[in-house]
Amino acid sequence: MMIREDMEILSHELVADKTYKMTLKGDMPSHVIQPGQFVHILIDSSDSLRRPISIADVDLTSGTLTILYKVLGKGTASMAEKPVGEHLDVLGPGGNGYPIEEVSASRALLVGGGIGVPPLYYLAKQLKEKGIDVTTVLGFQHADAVFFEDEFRELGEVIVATNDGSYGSKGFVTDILPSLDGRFDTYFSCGPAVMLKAVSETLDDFDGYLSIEERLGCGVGACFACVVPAPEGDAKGYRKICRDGPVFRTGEVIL
Amino acid sequence: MMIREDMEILSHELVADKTYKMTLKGDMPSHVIQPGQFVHILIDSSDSLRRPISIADVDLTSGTLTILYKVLGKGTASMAEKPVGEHLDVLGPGGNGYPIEEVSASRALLVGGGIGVPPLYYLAKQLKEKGIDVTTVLGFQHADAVFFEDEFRELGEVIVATNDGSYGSKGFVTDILPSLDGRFDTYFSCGPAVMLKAVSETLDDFDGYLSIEERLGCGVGACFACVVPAPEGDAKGYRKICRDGPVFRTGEVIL
Amino acid sequence: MTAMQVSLPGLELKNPIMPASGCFGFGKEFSDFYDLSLLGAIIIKAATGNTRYGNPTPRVAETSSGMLNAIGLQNPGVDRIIQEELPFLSEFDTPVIANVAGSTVKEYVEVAGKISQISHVRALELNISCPNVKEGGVQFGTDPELAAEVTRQVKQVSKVPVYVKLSPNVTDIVSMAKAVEEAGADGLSMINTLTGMRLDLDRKQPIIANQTGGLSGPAIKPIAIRMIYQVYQEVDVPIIGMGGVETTDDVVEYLLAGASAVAIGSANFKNPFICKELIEELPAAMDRYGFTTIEEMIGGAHR
Amino acid sequence: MTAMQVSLPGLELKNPIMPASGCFGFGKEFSDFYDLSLLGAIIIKAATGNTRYGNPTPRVAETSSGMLNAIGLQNPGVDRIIQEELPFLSEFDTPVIANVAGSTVKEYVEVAGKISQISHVRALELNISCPNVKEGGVQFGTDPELAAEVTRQVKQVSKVPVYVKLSPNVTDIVSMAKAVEEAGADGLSMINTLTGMRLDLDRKQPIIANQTGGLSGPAIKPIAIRMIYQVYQEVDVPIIGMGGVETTDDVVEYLLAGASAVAIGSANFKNPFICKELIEELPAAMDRYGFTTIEEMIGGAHR
Ligand SMILES: Cc1cc2nc3c(=O)[nH]c(=O)nc-3n(C[C@H](O)[C@H](O)[C@H](O)COP(=O)(O)OP(=O)(O)OC[C@H]3O[C@@H](n4cnc5c(N)ncnc54)[C@H](O)[C@@H]3O)c2cc1C
Ligand SMILES: Cc1cc2nc3c(=O)[nH]c(=O)nc-3n(C[C@H](O)[C@H](O)[C@H](O)COP(=O)(O)OP(=O)(O)OC[C@H]3O[C@@H](n4cnc5c(N)ncnc54)[C@H](O)[C@@H]3O)c2cc1C
Ligand SMILES: Cc1cc2nc3c(=O)[nH]c(=O)nc-3n(C[C@H](O)[C@H](O)[C@H](O)COP(=O)(O)O)c2cc1C
Ligand SMILES: Cc1cc2nc3c(=O)[nH]c(=O)nc-3n(C[C@H](O)[C@H](O)[C@H](O)COP(=O)(O)O)c2cc1C
Ligand code: FES
Ligand code: FES
Repeated sequence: MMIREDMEILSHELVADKTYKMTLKGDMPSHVIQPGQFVHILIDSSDSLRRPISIADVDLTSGTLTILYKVLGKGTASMAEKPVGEHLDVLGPGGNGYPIEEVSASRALLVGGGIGVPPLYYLAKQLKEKGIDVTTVLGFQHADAVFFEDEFRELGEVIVATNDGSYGSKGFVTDILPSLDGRFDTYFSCGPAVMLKAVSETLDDFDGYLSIEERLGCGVGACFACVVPAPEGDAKGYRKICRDGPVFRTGEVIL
Repeated sequence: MMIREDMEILSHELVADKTYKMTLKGDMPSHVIQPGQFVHILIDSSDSLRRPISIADVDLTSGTLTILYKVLGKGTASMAEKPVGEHLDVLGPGGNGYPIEEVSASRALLVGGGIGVPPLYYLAKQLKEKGIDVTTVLGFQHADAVFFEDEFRELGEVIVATNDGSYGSKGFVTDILPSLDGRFDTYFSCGPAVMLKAVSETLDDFDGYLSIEERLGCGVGACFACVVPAPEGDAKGYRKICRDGPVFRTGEVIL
Repeated sequence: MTAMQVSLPGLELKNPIMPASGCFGFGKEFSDFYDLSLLGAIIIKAATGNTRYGNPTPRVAETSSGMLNAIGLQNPGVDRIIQEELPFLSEFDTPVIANVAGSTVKEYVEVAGKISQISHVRALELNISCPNVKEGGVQFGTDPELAAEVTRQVKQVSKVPVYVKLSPNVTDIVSMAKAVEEAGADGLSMINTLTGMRLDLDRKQPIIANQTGGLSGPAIKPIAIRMIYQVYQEVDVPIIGMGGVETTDDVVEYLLAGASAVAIGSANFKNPFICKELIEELPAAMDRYGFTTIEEMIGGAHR
Repeated sequence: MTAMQVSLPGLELKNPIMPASGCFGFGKEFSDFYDLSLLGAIIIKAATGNTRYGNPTPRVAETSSGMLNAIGLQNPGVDRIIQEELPFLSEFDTPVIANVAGSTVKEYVEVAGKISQISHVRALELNISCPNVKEGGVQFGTDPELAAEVTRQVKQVSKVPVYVKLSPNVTDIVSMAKAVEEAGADGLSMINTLTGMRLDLDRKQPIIANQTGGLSGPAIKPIAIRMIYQVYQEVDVPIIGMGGVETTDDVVEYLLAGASAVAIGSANFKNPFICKELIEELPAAMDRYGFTTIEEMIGGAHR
């Protein structure tokens, strides 16, 4: 069940180029069901829309959840200025995440691009806990944008690619994938639309899960702002990213 | 000359019912020419209009000016929440105040009502410095609303009236005025429109100065939001409160 | 009759607060947040004759004190709405107002005829003002004769009172209101969104895939208040007011301007509890401004 | 030709930024804040045939991300403007655009004939869109035929190019634009304010004494951008864009939508230095979005 609460900012730090990590304390963590779910944040009361940010980690003991976000526009720029101790109006947890309970594979590949990396972290931890082997491929634009490499490394092998080759191997995450052939049975991906499309095409022999972004309105399934078309023949014809997603099984929606 | 600057809030306290006193530090004080001038404050950057507040005192040594304001609507409510140390975007000093340099009288009567009292304080100090005798009549709605009585008392005699009689004498300032007959040669008044009208009618044997309020737009004389009609026969036909006023000689404008 | 009650054609409202069409789906999602029986009424998302998939995404963008949307009337069609969505709302003690849209008069009539037969649908809201679809919708809302025509024909088939939802994108709102009143409208609903646009400066293209979208939120409230104030003086049917309502002060302003009830749209996105909170806080606001009943407040600025 | 220059009929602008009519008086007050020669142009307050005292006060009210005004065209009349106000502006190296208003076509023609003869008045802005006066003003701006007629007659007497300022309070902005273009307008100026209202909840009356006022500020920007985008596709004359400009991003958005220059109105009240600051910051904004000249940006969203 989604709740709305004022969560306290417990920590807030720059972890890479324009990329911040924030931990928030409240009741919300106990409501999180799956990795890949998101929180919908009203950054300033004068904003008209909330901003969706993926849950990157959950700590039930301390009652905190972690998010990572990149400063892109007005809202995220304002969020970057919030001091520790202040409260944020958070609605969540929203959507359907990665259905780890269903995963029967024993070796998982995680493919994350840019600010799509965060939700894969909580996923990796959960997979690891289930005894599933995790290999992670992370793509960033350049060396300064890289974050969470070490965190993923504690959970399995990590390969990093940067577009300009300033860190790790040069190129896109899809350039790495062929070399991993035979090392996984299923995959999980999150990142920009072009990357998801390329990944799902490269890995079209596999079933996997993709987390998709779109501009949200309500974030709760009521406004139809966030629909993505389903393949021909689907009874409903569409899916809502905020409610049915943001995570979809490959083939469930048209990218 | 008017300037625009971010002034630091040095102190901020509740002095009466919904009435706050704030001191602001910056270059502004050195630009103040007359008591009765005002500052035009952008309380929040998302506001569309600034709020005009009279200068209640100036301290050139410490580079501070004092304002007093009453919480009425959105802007003043938000101002009340500003902590010491924060900065306010202030434009000023605006308008023409009380022309103390012109005053030849030796005994002045000051008549203030409610949140019209503040500018009279800096005026009283200036008059006193010029050796002019000051008697002050202050009107408030009720006992809780009274402020600055002691401050004025240091400068001369003070008589307080409250509408409900909960403090001082019961009634309006105009009820007091007859008893002061012969004790002043000129008067200065600031307060709600109805009070100013009543005061100027009661004292129609005297020349005096009235400070008038109206909703302002620009606050610098450019938009014509704040005009008040001048008497028949006046060449211009109107005065701008923000530039020609807020202080006018009796008879200069139609109340 | 309690202080909060309002009686309108077809609608006995326990309070004057209801969610606006398109901002509350068919209620299901919000029933997770609070009991929908608290609401004065529920205006459901637009129904058309057949399934519509709406516009491409992005469909929303934020603006100063407002937002743009171009959903494009996505809905499963009137038959499936009746079968799949409306039964859920019969569980609540709250009248449903069905928002009806179409590309042709025939489609409006078909949808109205079907949906007005459902027992808990107590009124129709004729959406002649949707700016986000290529055909139908807004042209009915900008031409008084077309607006009157669709109203007249829908009135003939509807089993329940018909409220016509006016578009603010017109030169003369009063003549639109009078035209539909004369054609038999039982009430008006005002306003729908204003057509707007925002550009993505990096892509140098409109943010909204449909290019234009409907502007809603506090930004448009002064326009809505003006239109309701003007129309209230010239028509005798009641008005459901909307546009940027976020606080009980906004509710009071709409009622004083001439609205008999108030719908809340985009504010549900900022705060999914908004309708419930406004209902709870309204008595205090009535008190603040010296009113003891809602009925007293309606049109209060005209006295 | 520098990167910031723009050439428009009658106007060689050193940059595309100018204050909007009615928000900058006749310049004098703002000359205390900065050198007016920095400005691309100056649009002065509306001139009418005779002295007008305007509407009763209050004349302004704040709204969410905007403000209402109902000044009512207060001005000393064209003759005194020419004698008392315009000489001051001849000191600056900045073209003046004179905003012309009237109650009758005859009055527009009289004012235009007189003021267009002043040497530093390089263009007229025909204000057929003022919503705040009982007669004249807005009805010329909502009827394409009246708009064309006043444009045609003013063109016959004006010594300088004529920009017609369009009202957004219309159903079809494109047909208004086309009508005045056909009647000889050299350019368009868009948009004037939207008619709005705010109520004082304590007094239960409109805050503005005139009841309605014109809504300006960031709230209306999406409407202005939409209208400019639509009109740019259908007319060949240049557009001066305005409505809620507060940042260089806003300036870029207007240019991309199709404006050739941008006027700043209400923002001068928030920050009297706004025009100067935007001029200084504009090169950085051009850089940010990959442009080297203003000319390149104009209509950039249509390519
Ligand atoms: C399910 C989901 C999970 C997300 N998780 C993360 C995350 O973990 N970390 C992170 O940095 N970002 C994440 N995003 C993207 C993030 O929501 C946007 O970057 C952010 O909303 C931009 O807001 P802004 O105010 O800075 O930009 P502005 O452009 O000022 O925003 C204006 C409006 O557009 C929306 N918007 C703009 N860009 C996007 C976008 N790419 N996706 C969705 N809405 C957008 C905003 O939400 C807002 O409503 C996620 C998006 C979705 C849909
Ligand atoms: C020259 C001058 C000097 C003033 N000096 C003082 C002072 O020293 N102390 C003090 O408490 N008040 C003073 N006022 C009144 C003060 O400006 C208003 O009370 C204040 O602006 C209300 O703002 P708000 O945001 O609380 O009200 P809101 O109603 O939310 O304000 C909305 C808009 O209306 C304007 N407004 C509302 N009420 C008034 C009013 N009575 N007069 C002018 N504008 C108004 C606001 O400035 C704002 O633009 C003065 C006014 C003027 C013109
Ligand atoms: C996302 C969204 C979808 C909407 N869909 C509809 C609709 O289907 N039918 C309709 O008549 N109005 C629709 N509207 C308009 C609203 O019902 C309402 O008239 C408008 O948004 C103004 O109210 P607000 O400012 O409170 O949002 C929609 C508005 C939004 C924001
Ligand atoms: C106080 C005020 C006075 C105005 N007076 C005039 C005027 O005399 N003539 C005119 O054509 N427009 C007038 N306008 C409209 C502005 O020129 C401009 O078109 C409008 O305000 C939108 O721009 P903005 O949002 O930047 O203010 C006035 C606007 C304001 C706020
Ligand atoms: S954002 Fe409203 S339905 Fe998904
Ligand atoms: S407030 Fe603009 S002229 Fe006085």
